[in-house]
Amino acid sequence: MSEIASLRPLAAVLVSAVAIPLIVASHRRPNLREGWTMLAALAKVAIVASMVPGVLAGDVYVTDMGTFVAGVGFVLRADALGMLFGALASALWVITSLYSVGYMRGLDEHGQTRYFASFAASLATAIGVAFAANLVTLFIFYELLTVATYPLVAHDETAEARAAGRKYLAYTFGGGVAVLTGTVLVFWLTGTTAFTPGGIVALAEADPAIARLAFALLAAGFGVKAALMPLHSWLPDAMVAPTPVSGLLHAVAVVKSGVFGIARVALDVFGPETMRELGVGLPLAAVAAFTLLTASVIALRKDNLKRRLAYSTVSQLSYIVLGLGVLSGNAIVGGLLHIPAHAFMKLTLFFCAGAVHVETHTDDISNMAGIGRRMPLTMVAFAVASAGMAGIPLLAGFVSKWYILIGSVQSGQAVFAVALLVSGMLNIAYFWPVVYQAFFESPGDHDEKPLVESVLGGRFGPGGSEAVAADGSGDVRPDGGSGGADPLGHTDHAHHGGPPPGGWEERGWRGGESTWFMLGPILASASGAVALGVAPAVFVFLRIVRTVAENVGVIG
Amino acid sequence: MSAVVDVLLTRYNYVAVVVLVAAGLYLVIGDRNLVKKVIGMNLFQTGIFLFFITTAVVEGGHPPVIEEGVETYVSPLPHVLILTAIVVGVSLTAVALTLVVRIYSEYGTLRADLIAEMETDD
Amino acid sequence: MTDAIVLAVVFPILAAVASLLAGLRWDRSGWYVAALAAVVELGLAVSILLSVLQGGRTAYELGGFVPPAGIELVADGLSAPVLVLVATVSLAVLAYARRAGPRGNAFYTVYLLLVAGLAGVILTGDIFNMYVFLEITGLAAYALVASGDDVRSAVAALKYLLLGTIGASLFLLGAGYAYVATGTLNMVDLAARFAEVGYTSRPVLASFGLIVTGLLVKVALFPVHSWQPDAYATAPDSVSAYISALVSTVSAYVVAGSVLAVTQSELKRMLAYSSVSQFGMIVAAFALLSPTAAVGGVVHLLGHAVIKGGLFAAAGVVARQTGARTVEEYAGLASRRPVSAGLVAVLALALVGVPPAVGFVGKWYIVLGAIESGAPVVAAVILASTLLTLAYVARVIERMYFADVPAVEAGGERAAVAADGGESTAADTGVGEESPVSPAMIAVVVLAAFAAVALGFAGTAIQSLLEPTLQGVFGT
Amino acid sequence: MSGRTRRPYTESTVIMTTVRIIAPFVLTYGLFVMFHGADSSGGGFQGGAIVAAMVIMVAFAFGIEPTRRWFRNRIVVALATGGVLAFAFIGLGPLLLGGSFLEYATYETALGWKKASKYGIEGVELGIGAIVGGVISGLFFAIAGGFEYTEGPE
Repeated sequence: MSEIASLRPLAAVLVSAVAIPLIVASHRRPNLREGWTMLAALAKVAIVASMVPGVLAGDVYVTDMGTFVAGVGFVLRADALGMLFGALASALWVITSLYSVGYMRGLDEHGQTRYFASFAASLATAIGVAFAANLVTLFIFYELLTVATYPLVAHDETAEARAAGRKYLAYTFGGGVAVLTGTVLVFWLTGTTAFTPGGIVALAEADPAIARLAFALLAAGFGVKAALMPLHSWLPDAMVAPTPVSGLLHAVAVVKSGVFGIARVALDVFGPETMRELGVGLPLAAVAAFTLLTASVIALRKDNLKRRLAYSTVSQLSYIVLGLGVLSGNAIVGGLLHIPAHAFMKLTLFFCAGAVHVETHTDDISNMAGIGRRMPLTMVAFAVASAGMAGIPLLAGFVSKWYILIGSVQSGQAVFAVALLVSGMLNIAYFWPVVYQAFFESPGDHDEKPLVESVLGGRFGPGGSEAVAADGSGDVRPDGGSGGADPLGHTDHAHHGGPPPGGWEERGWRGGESTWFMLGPILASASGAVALGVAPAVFVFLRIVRTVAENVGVIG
Repeated sequence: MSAVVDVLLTRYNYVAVVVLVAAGLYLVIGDRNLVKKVIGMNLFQTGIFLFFITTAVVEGGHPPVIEEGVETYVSPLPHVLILTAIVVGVSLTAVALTLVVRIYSEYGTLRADLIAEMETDD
Repeated sequence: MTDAIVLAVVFPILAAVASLLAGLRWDRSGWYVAALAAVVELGLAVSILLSVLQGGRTAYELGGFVPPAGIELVADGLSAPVLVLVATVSLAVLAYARRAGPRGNAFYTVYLLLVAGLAGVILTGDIFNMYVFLEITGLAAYALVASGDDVRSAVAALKYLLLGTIGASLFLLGAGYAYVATGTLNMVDLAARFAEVGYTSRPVLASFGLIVTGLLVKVALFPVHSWQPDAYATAPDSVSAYISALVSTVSAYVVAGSVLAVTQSELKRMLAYSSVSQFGMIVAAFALLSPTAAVGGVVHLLGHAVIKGGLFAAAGVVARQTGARTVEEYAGLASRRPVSAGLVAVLALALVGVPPAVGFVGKWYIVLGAIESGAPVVAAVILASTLLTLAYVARVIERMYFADVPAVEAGGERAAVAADGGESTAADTGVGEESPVSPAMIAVVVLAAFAAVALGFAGTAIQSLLEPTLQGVFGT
Repeated sequence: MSGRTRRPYTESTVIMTTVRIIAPFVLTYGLFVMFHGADSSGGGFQGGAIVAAMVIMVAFAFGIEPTRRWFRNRIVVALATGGVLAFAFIGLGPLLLGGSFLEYATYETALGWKKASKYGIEGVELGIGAIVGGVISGLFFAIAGGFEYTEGPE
């Protein structure tokens, strides 16, 4: 457990911050601008990856920049827990940047420079949140993350987007104020806010009433971004943002920073023993259980695909909080492992939703009957990811849910295990109709089976499918490059969505459905989800989670 | 009842201070005419000056100019302070009157409420 | 060198007279005299700060009289940084006023008198002397506010004058009672004598009450704050930038102002009400009587001066560039004027208290001090004020970045030049037809934005500077 | 100012003659008060006020415009700035000679002038007298000048 003073944590944070002026400077040449984003993303992954072996071996990289406020230093520390979130965010940023290029150019959105610059800024602050060494530095990056992501939420500049932006600001800054109060209380109680694995010792002796108040404030403050039930309603409204934003930020970076905050508070500020003494673990787990059940029920009734995914995120995040709240070794491991697991799966789902929106402008599930014909690869990835969400074995979701289940049973709180299983069933209930409709129904009448009707492997030559799209696109080039041919005439008016008059026209299985900019990331994240499920040990995430658990002294 | 009479008899000067200050404040706040407000401000300041001067009184004291054969002097400090305060008072009144003249030349009235209405109109 | 303390007060007066004399011969020389004087003043202020850093509290007796009798000028950990702030901001505003501000020599004479008055109030150790300098500052401020060319600034100046004089006279009466109770006017001596006389004796209580009410009126606390927003909003841009940053720095305001700020449509008036709220926090910080809260108060005092001065200057720049004065007219500003919009956004976020800008540091200390001295209500109010400030700041940022550009656009441009052209006197045409905004003005705003963030990291430096003074005050 | 010629301003002869007689006496009395600040009652401010009163009296008697032509703006500014400069330099003098600001005794010790503090104070009083006299009359002319019969502001 040796501390290595190195500039790498700071470099990891600053690399995308440095990219911002370059992105803004090259706003006239989109390709160069996207080049800067990709370069920054790859550089960030390289820096973070270079620290992973060291962290696994037990040492910690520290960049100390002197005292920021009396008694509190502005310190960045890449320890195991920080590495878990940092590695995840930087890795997925590479995939999301690729996807954003496809998405932005597919819809030729306005204000793309502002979009990419804010994206780089929000990643810089997300890594800052990951590597913060004390509550004050964490709070600084937590607030900057809100500021950096606000332009992304209000990107569409429509009245609805502005309202969502205002709501987002109000909720997250409100959470920020709660976190600040909690931090001040902790600083007042113990004289320090530095993260010490297993909790700050002085907190145990501190006066329990104020310690409970501090925990409640911190949990509520971070809970806003972790979308715990009473404070969650900003997340579905933030779906008005472009889909890559919903994907990376509202499934990975922003919401995970909230959950990560709760993990820091639970493991490194209060520590499991003090939480057990103060008896704050149970209410936290109770709120999480309530959230994951009610969010799944609400998700059932949502017709807009992205809103349904948003409520699914709200419920899945509570899996993690539940894992942390149950306070037993395996449950904590499960909760922490669910962070990467959920990230990969939810990212795939959002990417699929985005691809469907870009290609066919359909957002509502009721219009998506038989879309499997039009976008087979996307919908297969969607099916795989949603199976993982439900916790079907051999997929990422199952591994982390399994740990949480064992943990809650071992610690004698079986009621949470039941809640998890019920939520798993609800997951199936709201994902399966989407998948079934896509493949086993056709737009006209719902009993005709497109899968049976259109032969696997597609047909050859223009005359192949009799339902050639009547709207003049004519030459469906077999090489799959949809290129410039813009079948639906992208007029940017409201979501009329739905299949074209002649039903979904047939696109081959070899990616004819969308540009590879989008299909690549979808398949990459889907295969990531599968790989995490099939061989969790191979991936570095499980080992990081185990080191975290050992540091905290919960297991082994 | 005797306490009030006794205060009136022995400490009439402090009573005068209170009366002046109260009158001054009332004029500044109560009156609508701008010039009357400036007069009120002056009254208020004079009341305070009077307070300073009365505190400087020494029984049988001689005016604070050194002369042979005189021991007890009235304490000179409040007098000096009030000299400066009077200068400040005069300059404030001068600036206030200049502003009043300028406002009058623009709005044609000295009534503060009418001016407020006119201000909100244009 | 201790003479610097006296020179810091006397020199601006001399410069004011020099600018008046220069006015007789060259009619537009005022600005150069003022700029020179401000640079020298800054030099003096920095030398005083250095001498305080080495020698700790340095006192200077006027006329060689021993302190309790004579008037004493004192420079210590608290007054030296504030003096440096006064000098830097007056230099910055001069750069800003190079094109935006009024021209005549009389304006610069009054401006220098204001600097002299502020230096005097900061440095004086004698309570009556404080009254005199307070009045000098007041008088100069009334004249500056009245220098706006439309008559509404004259009405605002009169309202400001009446209330300011009442406040100062109450302060004088309080000083009188203090003198009666203890027989001395020197502040340090007063503190000791108050202890002897006993804090519960009637005149001492009366003096404390009167002094506090007098300063609160001058500070325009919530119940009596009507003069301040009018004075800010109607005064010409450079003057309001100066006043908001400086005169209010010397006195402080109450939190409820931010509620009023939200209802305002005109930007400068909104910023004025936000000053009412930000200074309320500083009053609360000092009222807590805990050393950490006092440090927080000073840090927030310095931080707010930089941020609010920068915001007013930026509002002035935007007004001259696009004629936009109300929040609605700021729609789509980011696409028209990206640089100014960016600056306004950075300064506004610093005002809300987003870390690591200086707004946050001050708040951190104040909240910590409030909790330490067991005043949860104050802590809650200060934390809530972050959200209140956010309410009116988010509105501006949203209008700038996410509202669509209004159709009539070109008209706004020319109107801006015409409206502001009128403000500067006829002699301006000699300058030739550059853009209405000089690079110096943008430089001032950029400097303010940079300082707002850089100061954030100077929190501990300010605290170490204040340590000796607080030791003396709180005896902790 | 409005350039049209107006018939010369004439006050009743009684006032004009009495003012012509007592004006010089008021001026000397003012100066007397101004000079006696140090060790006898008197002082710069009161003296200056009396001198300004004399100027205003003359203005009432002989008309504001003629008096303005005699007591032109240049004199007012010269009086005010001269007074401040006198005050400042008398005060700064001891600073150069090693004493502190306004410490007249150093003149005596350093330069050997007898009764330096008395003369120092009186010098300052004269400066103040000049300032007050100049400013008050200047103010009177400024207020009176701008708004005689003309409608608009200056």
